[in-house]
Amino acid sequence: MRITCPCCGERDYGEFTIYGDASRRRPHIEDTDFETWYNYVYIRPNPKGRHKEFWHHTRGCGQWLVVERDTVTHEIYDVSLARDVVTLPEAPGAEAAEAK
Amino acid sequence: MAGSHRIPNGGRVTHGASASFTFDGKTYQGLQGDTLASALLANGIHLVGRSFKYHRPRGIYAAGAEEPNALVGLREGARAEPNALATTVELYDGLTAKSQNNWPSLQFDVAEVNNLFQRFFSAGFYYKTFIGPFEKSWMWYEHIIRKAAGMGEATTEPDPDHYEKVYKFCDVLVVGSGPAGLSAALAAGRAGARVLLAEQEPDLGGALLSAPKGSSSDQWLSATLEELEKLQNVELLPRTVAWGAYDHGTYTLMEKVADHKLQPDEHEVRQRSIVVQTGRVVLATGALERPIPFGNNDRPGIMLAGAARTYVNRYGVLPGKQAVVFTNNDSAYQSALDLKEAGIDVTLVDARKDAPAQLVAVCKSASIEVMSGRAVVGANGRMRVRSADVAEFDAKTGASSDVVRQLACDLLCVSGGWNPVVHLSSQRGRKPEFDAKLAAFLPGTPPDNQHHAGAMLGAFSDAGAAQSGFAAGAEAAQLAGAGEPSRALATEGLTSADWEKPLVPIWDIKPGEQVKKRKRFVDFQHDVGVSDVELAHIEGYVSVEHLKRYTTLGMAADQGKTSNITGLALMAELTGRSIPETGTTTFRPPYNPVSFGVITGQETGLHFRPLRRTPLHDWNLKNGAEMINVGAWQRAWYYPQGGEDVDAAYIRETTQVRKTCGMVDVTTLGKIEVQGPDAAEFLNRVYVNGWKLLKPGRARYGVMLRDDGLVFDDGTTSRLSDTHYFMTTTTAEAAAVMTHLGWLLECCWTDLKVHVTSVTDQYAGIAVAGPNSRALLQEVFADIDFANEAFPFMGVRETEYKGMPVRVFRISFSGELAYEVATPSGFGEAIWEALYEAGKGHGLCLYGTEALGALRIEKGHFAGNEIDGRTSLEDLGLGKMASTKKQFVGSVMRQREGIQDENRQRFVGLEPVNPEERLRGGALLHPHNGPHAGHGLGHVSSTTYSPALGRFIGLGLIEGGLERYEGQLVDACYPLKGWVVPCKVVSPHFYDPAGEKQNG
Amino acid sequence: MTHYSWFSVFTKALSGNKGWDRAWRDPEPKAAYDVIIVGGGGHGLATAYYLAKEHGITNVAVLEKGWLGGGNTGRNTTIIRSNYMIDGNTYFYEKSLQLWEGLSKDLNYNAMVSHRQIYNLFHSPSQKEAFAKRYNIMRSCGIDGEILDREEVMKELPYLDYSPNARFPVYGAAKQPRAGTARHDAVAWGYARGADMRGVDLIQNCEVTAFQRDATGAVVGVETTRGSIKAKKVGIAVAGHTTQVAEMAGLSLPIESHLLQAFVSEPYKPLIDTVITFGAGHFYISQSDKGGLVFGGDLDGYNSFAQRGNFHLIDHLLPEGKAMIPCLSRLRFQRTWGGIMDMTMDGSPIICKSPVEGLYINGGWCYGGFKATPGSGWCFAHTIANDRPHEFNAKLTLDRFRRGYAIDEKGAGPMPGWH
Amino acid sequence: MAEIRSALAGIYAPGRKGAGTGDAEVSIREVTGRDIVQLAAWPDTVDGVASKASKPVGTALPSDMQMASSKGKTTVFRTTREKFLIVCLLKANIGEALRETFTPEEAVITELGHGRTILRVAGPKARDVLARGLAVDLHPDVFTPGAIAQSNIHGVAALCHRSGPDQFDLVVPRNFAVVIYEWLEETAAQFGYVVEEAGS
Ligand SMILES: Cc1cc2nc3c(=O)[nH]c(=O)nc-3n(C[C@H](O)[C@H](O)[C@H](O)COP(=O)(O)OP(=O)(O)OC[C@H]3O[C@@H](n4cnc5c(N)ncnc54)[C@H](O)[C@@H]3O)c2cc1C
Ligand SMILES: NC(=O)c1ccc[n+]([C@@H]2O[C@H](COP(=O)([O-])OP(=O)(O)OC[C@H]3O[C@@H](n4cnc5c(N)ncnc54)[C@H](O)[C@@H]3O)[C@@H](O)[C@H]2O)c1
Ligand SMILES: Cc1cc2nc3c(=O)[nH]c(=O)nc-3n(C[C@H](O)[C@H](O)[C@H](O)COP(=O)(O)O)c2cc1C
Ligand SMILES: [Zn+2]
Repeated sequence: MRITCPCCGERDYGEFTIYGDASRRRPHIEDTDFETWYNYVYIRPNPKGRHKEFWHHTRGCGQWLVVERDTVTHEIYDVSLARDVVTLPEAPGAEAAEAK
Repeated sequence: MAGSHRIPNGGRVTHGASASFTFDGKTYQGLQGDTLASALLANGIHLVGRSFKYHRPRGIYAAGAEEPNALVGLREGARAEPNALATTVELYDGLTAKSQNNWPSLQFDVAEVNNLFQRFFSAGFYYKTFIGPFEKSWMWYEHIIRKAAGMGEATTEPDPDHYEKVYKFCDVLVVGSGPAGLSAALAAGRAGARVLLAEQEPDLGGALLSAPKGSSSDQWLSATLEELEKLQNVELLPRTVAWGAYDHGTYTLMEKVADHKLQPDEHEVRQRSIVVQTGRVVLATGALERPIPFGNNDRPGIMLAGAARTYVNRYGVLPGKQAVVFTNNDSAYQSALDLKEAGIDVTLVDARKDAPAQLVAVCKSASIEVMSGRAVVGANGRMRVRSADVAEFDAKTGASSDVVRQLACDLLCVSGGWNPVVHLSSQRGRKPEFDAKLAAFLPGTPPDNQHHAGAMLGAFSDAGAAQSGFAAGAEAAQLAGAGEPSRALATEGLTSADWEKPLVPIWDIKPGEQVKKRKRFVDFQHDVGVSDVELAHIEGYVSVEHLKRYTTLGMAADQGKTSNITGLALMAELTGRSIPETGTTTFRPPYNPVSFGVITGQETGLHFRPLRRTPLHDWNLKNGAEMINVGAWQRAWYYPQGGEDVDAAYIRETTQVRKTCGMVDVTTLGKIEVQGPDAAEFLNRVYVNGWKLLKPGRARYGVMLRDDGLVFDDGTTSRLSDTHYFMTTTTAEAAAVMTHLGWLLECCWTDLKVHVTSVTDQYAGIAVAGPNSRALLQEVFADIDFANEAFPFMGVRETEYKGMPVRVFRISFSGELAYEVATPSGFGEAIWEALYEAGKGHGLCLYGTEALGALRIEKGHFAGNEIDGRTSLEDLGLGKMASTKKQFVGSVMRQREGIQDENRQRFVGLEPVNPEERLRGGALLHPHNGPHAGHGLGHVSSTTYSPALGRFIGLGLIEGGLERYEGQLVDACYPLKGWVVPCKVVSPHFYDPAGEKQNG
Repeated sequence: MTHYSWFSVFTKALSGNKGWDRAWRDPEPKAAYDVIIVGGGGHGLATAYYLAKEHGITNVAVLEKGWLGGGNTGRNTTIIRSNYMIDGNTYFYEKSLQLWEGLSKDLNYNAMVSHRQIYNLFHSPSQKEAFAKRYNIMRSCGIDGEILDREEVMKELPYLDYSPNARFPVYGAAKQPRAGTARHDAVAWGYARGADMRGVDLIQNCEVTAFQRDATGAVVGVETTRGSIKAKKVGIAVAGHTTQVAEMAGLSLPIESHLLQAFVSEPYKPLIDTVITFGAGHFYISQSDKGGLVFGGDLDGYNSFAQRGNFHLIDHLLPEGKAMIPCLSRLRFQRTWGGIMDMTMDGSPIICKSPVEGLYINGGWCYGGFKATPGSGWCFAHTIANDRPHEFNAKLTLDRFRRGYAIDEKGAGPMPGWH
Repeated sequence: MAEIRSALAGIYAPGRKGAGTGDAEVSIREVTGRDIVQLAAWPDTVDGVASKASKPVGTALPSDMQMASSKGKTTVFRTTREKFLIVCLLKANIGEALRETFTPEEAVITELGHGRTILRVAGPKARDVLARGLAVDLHPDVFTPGAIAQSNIHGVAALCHRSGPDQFDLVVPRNFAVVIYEWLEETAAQFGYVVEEAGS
């Protein structure tokens, strides 16, 4: 398998380490809701098909990527620097506050 | 002459360059250019081995990698190589080979009795037998069965040869060097693409090499090779098999660099693993001839028609004097004619009623008798075919008559049609598609970056193959970004004759009523016959996958190259399903078997995994340290004096540290620079305790949790400036922590401005511990005031020693007054030596990891044995450390009932009731005086002899911890050795619990 | 149905091997069953077998989307053992090993259960302590186990690398004598034949595509590629596809699907009489009765449903084999393949009633489910028949993750690819 | 300045070795006397930092992660989008200069000179040697002079810089330097090689 790091170019996947599903967003550090954390820590979508995942270019530039890959064909659709695509969660209560 | 059956000056071998070799201890002569198989045939030897299950005599059946029978034991001693294919072993002077799977000899093999009982040893018979009488009876039978199974014998000696791996990159990879492959390489080469061509054989040319020497195709071949060799952008790799096709254009190749020599030259590898990354691939892997099952179709002297032709034309060998050629298609006529031309008597038996008229006429004029509408229904002879039983045959119904003629022969050639070599396409998950006209599976639409050409697509003429190859090569080059071929393909010299008459598919020759029933083999190597397929059918193992596994069809080392298609076609016939409905089994890497050695390459011996050395490694070795592996590192375990063993040494070292002082290499601890405006906030989130108030120049102990709320790692982190922290981690988790921090910063908290950089390689770490450490450091680093008030516990100071920067941390793992010195790695040895020299006046000793462990156990510090990924803060007695004023990684999940459960096992100290009695790590804690059953109350995690206490002590985890068990007796049980050591549960802080020493 | 024995083999052979019965029937699915098991791997087949044998429930169908035993049951490295230390696993796997011991006789099908021992090599004193703990727990729970020092290992496994060239010298080994291997296909076929004999319908080429639910949300049947079928209870045992099938019932499980490769060498005369695991990496090996060296290692490293591995793993794994057993160098592997592993967040399995009424879950086997086959079928049958777990699988619940009672043998935490 | 002990001090052995006797086709040399400093900016400051740093560094900083910028004995690699690795002569004291130039709000500076060893592999067969451990296309049309790749070499994470037409500089972690050096010697043996005196 080959992954094209946006910075280093195309490399063998042995240079990279997968760090799991990237479709979930890490809850805000101040979020203390148990369900939110339980789902985040233990439940992953595990799709048969397109899958977004974090990969670390461990033996290359050391940067973190979000790779969109097919879990059946292993085809890679997209690779981005994680920094560019992850979005931050809102602080807990922010939504509620806004609603009020 | 090199062999009695050699055609004078015949073939493409080098006459005059003779090579002597032995087979089963007897010496023979062959020629350079021979394979072991051709050299054996040149000496009139057909019988070369015994079959897997029935121990039937077997000969040479093919002329290439598809050979199912001629497996031999090659070379001797440490270089012994079992199961070598005689048909692909290049002959060299001094070659030694022996036959396999027979006792006492190849000629007389006792186990051939199995053959007499073969109908009892039918497919899957072992599933129905050897069941009783007792529950474990199989253990007894297995012993005997295993001995009988297996083929060649492996050496148990280490391999003296070397291997390597090389990475190659190209635009177009061409696999196969027949007319199709060469033309593909030519097209891509002429288009300016970077081309690699891999051919498993030593010579390039593929099927062209099987044409008679001097054929018109020879000119085409030499002109083509000449041009290819001149092209700078084309690399030709003979002796190189492409064995695997992987995701995204990765192809794995194996080059036999020195297998054709007695042994590799100096500095030469035996084999080379080539990992190719390519833009496009042209597969031109040709087609393999397939057998036809008839009675005793496995006897020595029976071979594929194309193989016989190859032996005659390429190797100049007469595989017999009197041949019968049995075919269902046109291709075997060429073989018949070439055999005849070489002086072999030939009779041709064509199963088709309407044999191709023109070819028949040519045969006639060459005095070859052609019998059409006939089939060979059985072969006679045991060690060598003697005659063929021929019967009338109706290809439509498959019915055959009584034997109408018995043709004497010592060579029986068979052609059942051609199976395109679709492996590398199918490995990519593309199911092959059945072509009814050819009665063969074609590769189907090429998967991902592949192109297919030549006989692999059913193009069976030389010119047709070349044209399809050229077109594929041109297209591949273009898609890879190169231009167009500078010139078109010339096919002068290549024949373009296609088959005159279509083949009639024949999967089995069922003998007529009156004909002797003899086993008809489908898979020679695994002794699978038509009757086994029938049995599988009767018993309901009708899916091809069940058929394969129940009968082991296609599961031998040849992976069914000659047998798979026939087997599944037979099952299709039996079930009444079509062949495409029945389908093939899955093609998997490798195409040919591949050695462990070649994949291992240079990653062997001490280079198996990279060894990590601290800057003090050389010094430690020079000064007699015993080293120990710790992850990738080697660390000083202990420094023996006068023949001490580890126990004596660590007790002495530990004692000395507590008495005066000692010094240990702690470079392996993970070291991470945490820098940036948000560094304090970041640490506050990753550690359970607070970090914002820590002042520059101070250090603090911290613990990190995983997301699930269990302890991840711990260490001391110092604040060097407002925005700069220096973190240390445990040796074991250093990389994991670094990765985790990076992930949090780059994938989660992208709003934090923090950089983490591993500086484990940048600094050497030296710990100096013991009551004299202050005086020693004061002497060496005179600029720093080491007085307790000036430089308190958890303080950090910087200075220089003779121009070398040094950072001193007052931290302690041993419970003693202690310091850690960090200095840039290149100065590590100099600083260490300065301390060592000065230390002589302070009673300094060197200590290793064993004493380091003893000291921390005495002090009651937990380490990797306790932080094993299952412990919580509370388990380690650190519940109070967790800040309640902030959230941190794991703060929510650690609240779960299972993590807070009071019955969890918690960290305690253990004292054997008898202080002399040794505690062992890994012992279980059970109630005192029993019962000693079940999972126990806990376990002993770390143990040592404590010189300070004059007794053995231990650390452990026990249900409910000190609260429940303090002062009580439990038994540390080690049922593996029957040891039971009663101990008292005590506080883990054995040594200086108030911390007066480290703080004083 | 013919009883298998030397006698039957002999007599049938005399009549040209024509008189054998089918090992199992090929029935059309009925409209309704008491119990449907989704997945015709070892676990599904064993469950059906024990439902019939132990609980008298015979109106059962096993629905298999492909061919029986074609999932991980047909592609694993066949190691059976019961050397687990965490409560919840220990007795469960031991129960399974005990069932293995009598399996061939019980099934009247030779599953070639070979108690050829397993050696877990260790390469440092601290690794030794970790193994000592594990094996002491086993012994304390009545399970066999031994610990050997380097000299003892040298005697028993003379072909390992004891030279000064060894990067990670062998320090010793833990050994379970009753551990070993079994013939994987025979296990599936034996259970299939046994279940079929007791009336269970084994339906191949029948993929479950949805669940039928009643008004309360309870599962009352399945939709399949061969029509809809009603059932009072549905158990799923689909290994790598567990999350896919559970999703059809609206359940999200703490499981990810990963790829594991396995390898077989050319056949050789007996070289390795036992099962050996390398402690300085992730390599294990045994030799099949046919002579092939069967070996494997770590996951390929990423989520996958492909049953097709990659080269990097091979490149990383084979050096481990040679490091452990130098004489493997000149031997050759002849086939590689892959399976889809149902990896849980703690590396331990799940056998329980699901939160959805009528639906039962058996999954999360990671790479250790072959050895569990008899025990898993036995416990799953018990759970389905009685609507509550047996003591052996009482801790293998789904809610242990939520509640914080992970059964984490490795201590790797909630990273499914790391177990 | 105190002497820096090379990670290879224990095993480095100059001389002509390996196959053949004539001119060796590969040379290996440890490049010493270099300082290595990491300059790490933030996403919103990196452009400004890059241009501002060119003065103290003495050369423009690369905009491309796959191409180094060099001037004299100073070479700069861009190792991530926000990080630069500056390799220059020891006496340049570049770390100090950078710390004076930038506040932590702009960029942070980390000393790495002792943590890396630089090995120069040169000669007509240098590429063939590296191709045996480095899974990167080193074809001169693709990996042109100046190109860099951070990758694995014989199992060690390292940086490879084509510092000349037939010359590659490997920047390897110090604690693995011996492994790489041993591997280079073993691999180059088939071509014949010379280990040159270490030097600047
Ligand atoms: C390479 C490898 C090595 C291994 N080594 C070992 C080992 O040494 N020891 C050990 O104990 N374990 C090992 N394992 C694990 C072991 O193989 C599995 O855990 C075990 O076989 C799982 O059995 P099962 O019956 O649950 O699953 P499977 O055998 O996979 O059966 C599940 C079945 O469900 C079917 N299915 C899926 N979806 C549907 C649907 N929608 N409808 C109908 N049917 C469906 C599948 O087709 C499949 O046949 C290994 C696994 C692999 C891949
Ligand atoms: N007369 C017939 O009916 C008939 C039938 C079949 C083939 N042929 C002949 O076959 C030729 C077809 O040409 P072609 O080029 O397609 O096939 P070819 O058989 O000439 O060449 C294929 C080559 O690929 C090599 N190869 C196969 N798999 C390989 C692998 N994995 N790695 C490395 N090498 C591998 C083989 O060793 C062989 O040399 C023509 O000469 C044609 O006459 C004729
Ligand atoms: C224990 C075991 C032993 C095997 N031995 C062989 C063997 O000797 N020859 C062979 O070709 N395949 C062998 N296989 C592999 C199968 O051919 C096949 O690859 C595997 O069952 C996966 O199926 P698939 O490749 O059809 O997907 C073996 C598989 C297992 C699990
Ligand atoms: Zn990268």
